[in-house]
Amino acid sequence: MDTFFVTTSLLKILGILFLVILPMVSYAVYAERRVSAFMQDRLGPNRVGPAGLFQPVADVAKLLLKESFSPANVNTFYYWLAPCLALIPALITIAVVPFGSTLFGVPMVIADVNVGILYVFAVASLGVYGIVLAGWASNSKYPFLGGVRSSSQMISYELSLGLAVIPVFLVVGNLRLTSVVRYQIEHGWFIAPFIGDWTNIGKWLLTIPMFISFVVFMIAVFAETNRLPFDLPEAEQELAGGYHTEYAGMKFALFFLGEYAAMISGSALVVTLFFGGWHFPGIPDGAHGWVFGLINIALFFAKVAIVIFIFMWVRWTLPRFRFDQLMRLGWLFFFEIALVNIFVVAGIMAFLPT
Amino acid sequence: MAITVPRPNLNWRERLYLPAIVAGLAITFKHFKNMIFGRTKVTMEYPEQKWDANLPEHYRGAPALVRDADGRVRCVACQLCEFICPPRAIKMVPGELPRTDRFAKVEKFPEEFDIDMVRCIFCGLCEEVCPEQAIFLRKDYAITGFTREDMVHRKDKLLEIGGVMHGVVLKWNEKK
Amino acid sequence: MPPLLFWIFALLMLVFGAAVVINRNPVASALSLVVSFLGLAALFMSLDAYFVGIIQVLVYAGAIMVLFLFIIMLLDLRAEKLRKINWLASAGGLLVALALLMQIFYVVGNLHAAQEKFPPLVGSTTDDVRNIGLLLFDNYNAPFQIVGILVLVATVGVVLLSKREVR
Amino acid sequence: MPDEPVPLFTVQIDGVWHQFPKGTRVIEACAQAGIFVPRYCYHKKLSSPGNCRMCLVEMGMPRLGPDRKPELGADGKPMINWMPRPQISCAQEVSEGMGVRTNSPLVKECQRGVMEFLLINHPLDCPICDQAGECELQEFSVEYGAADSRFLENKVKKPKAVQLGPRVTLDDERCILCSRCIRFCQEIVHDDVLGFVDRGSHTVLTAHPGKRLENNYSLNTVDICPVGALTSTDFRFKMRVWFLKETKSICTSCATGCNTIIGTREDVVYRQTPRENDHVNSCWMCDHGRLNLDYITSERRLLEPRVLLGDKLDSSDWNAAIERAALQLRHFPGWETAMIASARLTNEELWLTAQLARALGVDLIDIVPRSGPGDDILLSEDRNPNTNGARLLGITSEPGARLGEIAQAVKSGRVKALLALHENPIETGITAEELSNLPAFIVIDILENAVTEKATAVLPGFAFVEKRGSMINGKGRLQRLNRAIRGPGNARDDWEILRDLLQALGGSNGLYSIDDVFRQMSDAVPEFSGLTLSKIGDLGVQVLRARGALSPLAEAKETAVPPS
Amino acid sequence: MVTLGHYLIVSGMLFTIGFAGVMLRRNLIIILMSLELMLNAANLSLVAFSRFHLQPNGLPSYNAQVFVFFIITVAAAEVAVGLAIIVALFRIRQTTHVEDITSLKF
Repeated sequence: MDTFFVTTSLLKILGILFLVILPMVSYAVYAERRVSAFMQDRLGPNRVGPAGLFQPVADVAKLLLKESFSPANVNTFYYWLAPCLALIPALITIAVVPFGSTLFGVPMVIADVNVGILYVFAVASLGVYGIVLAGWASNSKYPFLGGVRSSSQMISYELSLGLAVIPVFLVVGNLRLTSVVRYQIEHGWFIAPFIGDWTNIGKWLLTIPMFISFVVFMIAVFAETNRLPFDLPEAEQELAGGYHTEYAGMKFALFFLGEYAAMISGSALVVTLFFGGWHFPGIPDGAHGWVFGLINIALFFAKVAIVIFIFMWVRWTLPRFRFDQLMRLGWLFFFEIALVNIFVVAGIMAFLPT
Repeated sequence: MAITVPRPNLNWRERLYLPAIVAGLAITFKHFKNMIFGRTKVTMEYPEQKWDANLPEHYRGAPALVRDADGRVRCVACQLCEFICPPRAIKMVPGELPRTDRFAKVEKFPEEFDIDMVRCIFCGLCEEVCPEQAIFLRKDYAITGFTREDMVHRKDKLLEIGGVMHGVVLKWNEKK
Repeated sequence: MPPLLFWIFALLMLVFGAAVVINRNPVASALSLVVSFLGLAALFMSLDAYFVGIIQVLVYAGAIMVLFLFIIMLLDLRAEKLRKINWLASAGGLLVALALLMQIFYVVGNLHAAQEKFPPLVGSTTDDVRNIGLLLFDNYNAPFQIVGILVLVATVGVVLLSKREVR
Repeated sequence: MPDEPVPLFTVQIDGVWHQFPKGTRVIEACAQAGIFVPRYCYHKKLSSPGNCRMCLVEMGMPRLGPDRKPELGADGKPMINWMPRPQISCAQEVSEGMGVRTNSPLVKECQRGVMEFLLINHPLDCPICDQAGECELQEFSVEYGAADSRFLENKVKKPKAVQLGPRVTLDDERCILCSRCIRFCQEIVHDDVLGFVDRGSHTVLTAHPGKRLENNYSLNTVDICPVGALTSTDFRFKMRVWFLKETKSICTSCATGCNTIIGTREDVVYRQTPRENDHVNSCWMCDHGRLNLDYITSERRLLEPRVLLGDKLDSSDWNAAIERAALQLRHFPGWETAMIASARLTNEELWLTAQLARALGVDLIDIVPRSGPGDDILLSEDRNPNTNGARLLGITSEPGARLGEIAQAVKSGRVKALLALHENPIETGITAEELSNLPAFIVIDILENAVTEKATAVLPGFAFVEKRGSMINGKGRLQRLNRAIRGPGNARDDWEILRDLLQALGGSNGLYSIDDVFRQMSDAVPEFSGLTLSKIGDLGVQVLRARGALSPLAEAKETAVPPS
Repeated sequence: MVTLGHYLIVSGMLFTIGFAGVMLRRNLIIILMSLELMLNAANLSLVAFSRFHLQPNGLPSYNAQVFVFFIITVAAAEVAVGLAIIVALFRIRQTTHVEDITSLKF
C-alpha cells in the first residue's frame, strides 16, 4: 500500500465526512423544518442568522450544552453505546458510494470495492443495533416497543431493499457501484432511458422493471430510515417518541443525526443506482480538468438534495401507516413485486440482448 | 354502544391509492411553491411586525394601576382584585395614609402591590371587580424577563404602565 | 496484510469470542459475538475473501445476531444471572477444552505446511463474487438446490414451532 | 332561673302558630320560628333601646268578642286585630294570641325606608372599610335596600379616626347610632364611657369628656358594632376579613378559656375574636387575651432543634436532636432528674409528660403557677389555661408546691438532669449559673430566653395557634384547641417531640396522631372516658363538675356571665 | 510474517472457546452462540486453506469459499430453528437452562 493511496483516502474520508456529510446532516434538519413550514404555509426557523441559516449551529450548541444524564435504572453502558451505534453505520455507508468522477486523477470514491452493494447492505443491517439497544437499555416500555417495532420493520424491509436492486446488478453484471455509474453513463440512466442512445428498444423495455425497482427501493429506504409514512418506531402519538424517549441532549441529537445521515446515504444510493450518480448529460468528467471534477461532485450532491427533498415532501404529505399494514405491505406486496421484477429483468436480459 | 362505521367500498382505481397519493403530493407541493414565490402570506413576523395598531378596543393586555388627573394612585387597597384573581397573581400589603396627606380621608393605600405576570392569565376580572376604577388591563402584551423575579410587576412598574387615566369617576373629590 | 492488523483483528475476535462465553448477561454475550464476527470478517478480507467477509457481516452480524438479540430481549432472561456456578463441572469442561487446544497446537505444530507463507496471488481477486457464483451454479448446483430446500423446510419448521396453539 | 314552669304563649308568625315561653322578645321568637328580622341596635346579650327601627314588623292582638274572649276564626284559631302601624320587634315581648307579620308589603316598605335613611350620611367607602365583608349595613342593603341612592346633597362630615381609647379607633361618619357599644359598656363592663352628643344628622358617638374607652373589654365594642365605625387599632387596615381562614379555638391567656375564632391567612394570625359559648364566655373576651398573640411571630422564636455537640450548642436535625436528648436523659437515674412542666401545655402533652416522667422514674415534677388580678367578668386570677388538666393528670397536686424542692435539688447538685417544658427555670429561683452547671438541661419551648443558651438540648415546640389538643378551664370544662396555622421553621408539635422522646427511650408506643394520644389518655383517666378529641365539640364538655358536686380541683369562684 | 499456521492456531483457539462455551454454559441461547463460534472457526480454517492452496491460474481455490457459503446458509437456518425451539421451550417451561429441561417429554 503506497503512501499516496493512504493519503488520498484519508483526505477523501475527512473531506467527505466533515465538509459534506456532517454539514449536510445538520442542514438537512434545518431544511426539513423549512420545507415542512413552507408546505404548511408557515415560515419555519428564520431567526438565527440570515434566513435562519445558523439555526443548526444554535441547535448543536444547545444540545451540546445540555446536561448529559442517564436516567435511573437504565443499563448505563448500552444506554450510552446505542446512540453511537445508531449514527456510525449510517455514516460509513457512504464509503463505497462514488460521489464524483475524478479529481486530479484520483477517483472520487473512498473504497471502490467489488462487493459494493453488499457492503452497503451489511453496514446498513448493523444500524438496527443502535435502535434495539436504545429501546432495551432505556428500561422503559415505550422505548422498548419502539425498538422491537423498529427491528422487525428494518429486517422486513431489508428483504425488499435487497431484492429491489438485484435487477440493476443483473443488468450491470457487477456489484461495484462505480460500475453502475459507468454503465449508466454509457447506456443512459436507468430511470431515464432517453438519455444517451434513445433508439435502443431493449433499454426502453428495461425501463419498466427499473422504475418498479426504483419505487420499491425508494419505499424500502423510507422504511429503513424510519421516516414517515413508516416512522412507527418513533410514533409520538402511540409511543411518546419511541426508542429515544429516554434520551436527551447530545445523545438524543446523535439519534436525530443518525436518522438524517441514513436518509442522506439512502438518497446517495438512489442517485447512484438509478439517476446516474455524478453524471449529467453534456458535462464531461474529471479527466477533462479539475473544474469538471468539482462540478461532478456538486452535481452528485445536487441530485442527493433533490431526493432528500422528495423524502421530506412525502413525509409532510402522507399519514402514518398502522403497524400491521406496514408489515403486510412489506411482506405481501413489495417482497413479491421485487421478486417478480427480478424474473422479468432476467427474461428481458435472456431474450432481448441489448 | 359501539357504532360500527361501514367502510366505503372502493373501486380498483381507488384501491390502488396512487392517484390519491399523487394528488396529496401535488397539494403540498403547491403550497410549497406558493410559499417559495411569496404568494402565500399568512404569518406575521412578530418582533418586526407588531399588531399594536390592530389591537381591538377591548384588548386585554398587562394589568396596571392608574393615577387620576390629580396624580393620586386610585387604588385604596381593598384587595378585591387579590380575592377575585383566579391564578392568585396579585399580592398586596395595605397601608394607612398619613394624616397629613392631601387625600388623608381616603385612609388606605397599597403599600406594596405585586402582580406576578408569570401567573397572570389576562382574564380582566381584576379590572371588572375594582370598585375604584384603579386597575385597568392595558395593551402591553410582550412581557418578558430573564428571571421569575423580573416577571413580577411591582407597584412602581404597574403605575408606570398604567399612567394617568382621564374620565374616571372622581368620587373622593366630590360629595361625600 | 500487515501482521499488525492481523494480530489486532485476531485478538479482537478471540477476546470478544471469550467474552461471549464469560459474560453472564445474554445481551452482552450476543453483542460480544457481533464484535467477534466483525473481527472474523476482517480476517476473511485479509485472506482476499471479500465476498465471504461481507456475507459474514451481512448474514451473521446483520441478521442472525439481531434474531438472537430479539429473542433474548423478548424472553427476559434476567433470572438466569442469579444461578450458581457448578465449579466442578466448569473445571471439567475447561480441562477438556484445554486438552482440545493442546491437541490443535500439537497438530498444527507438526504440520509442515503451517510454517509456510501464503503464496502470492497471480490473478486479481476482485472478481471473487463472479468466480464463486460460477462455481456455485456449475459444480455445486445440486447442493445449492438442496440447501434451498433445506432453508424452505427450516422456514416451515420455524413457522410451525413458533405458532401459538389456537384453541 | 326560677324553678316554677314558665307559661307558654301561642303566637302567630307569618300565618303559622308557634308557642314561646313568656318573656321571649318577638325578634327572638321570629328567629326561633326560622324567620330572620333585620336589626342593628338589638343584640341578644344587651337591652333593647329600639333606636334603629330596622326590626319593624306588623303586629296584632287577638280580636276580643263581647265576652272578652278571643273570637275564633274558621280554623279554630283566634282572629287577629292588626295594628295600623308597624312595631319594633326587639323591644316587644310575646303575649298570648299575638300576631306577627314579617314580610308584608308594609314591612318591606318600612325596611327599605329605614335602610335609605341609614345610608343618607353613611359614606360609600366599603373598599376601605374594614367591616366590609362582615358589615350588617352592607348585607341588609343588598337584601332590603334600594339599588340606587336618591340623595343628591353633600353628606355630613364627621370626625374620622378618633382614638376612643388605646385599642379602639372610631370613624364617626360610618356610625349608624345603634348604641350597642354604649349599652355594652354600661351593662356588661359597668364602665360608662361612651355616649351620643349633638342632634339630628350631626349626632356623633364620643367618649365622655375626660374619659377614655380603655377598659379591658373595649375591643368587644368593635365586635358588636354592626358597621365599621369602631375599629380595632391593632387590626385596622391589615387584612380584609374575607381572606381570613377562621379556626375555632380557645384563648390560653387565663384559666377562663374563652372560646375564640382565630382569623389567619397564609400562616399569619391577624386577629382573634370571641366565639359564643354561654357556658364559658357568653359573647365576649378580654382585650388582654385577644391581643396576646405577638409572641407567635416573635424574633425570638426557636426555629431549629439545637443540641450540645462538644461544648457548643449547634443546630441539628430532629432525629439527631431527639436521640441526643434521650441519651442525656437516659444517662441519669430518675432520682437525679427533675422536670418542670407547664400548665400552658395541653392535656395530651401533659399526659405524655407524665408518661415520660414514669419512663424515667422521675418523681420531682411540678408546674409553674402564674397568677394576676382577676375581675368579676371574665379574667381569671389563674393565668395558666390548664391548671386543672395538670392536676387531673397527676403532674401536680398543688401547683408550685414542689418548685422550691426542685430548685433546692438543683442547687445542691442532687439533680443532674432538668427537663423544662415551656417554662423558664429561672422563675422558680434557679440561677443561670446553676443551670449552666447542669450536665443535662433539656428545654422544650417556643421562645428563646436567657437560659436556652445554657441548655444541652433545645427542642422548639409550637404555640397554641399552631397545635391541636385539649385543655380544662378553671370551671372544669374540657375544651379543644385547633390548629390555625403551621408552625414556623423547623419547629415541631410538642406532643410529637414528647412522643419521639418516649420512643427513643422505650421503643414504639403506637402513637401516630394526637387522637391516638387522647385515646390512650381517655382509657386511663376516668374523667375522659368515652371521649375523643372530636367528641369534645366546639363548645367543650364539662368533665369535672358534671360528676355531681363541684370538683375540689375547680376554682371556687364562679365566672359572672350575664344571663342569656 | 503471517503464515498459514497463524490462521490455523487462531481458528483453533476460536473453536476451543466455542467448545468451552458449549461445555461450560448451561444457557441454551449461549450454547447456540458458542456453536456459531465453532462453525465460524471452521470457516476461518477453510478460507485460510483456500488462500493457501492456489488454483493453477493463480487465484484462490474457491471451492472452500463455496463451502463457507453453504456453512453460513445452513447455520442461519439452524439458528432460526434453534431459536424457535428455544422460544417454544420457554413458553412451556419459563426457562432456557439445560439442567431444567431433562425430561424428553414436555
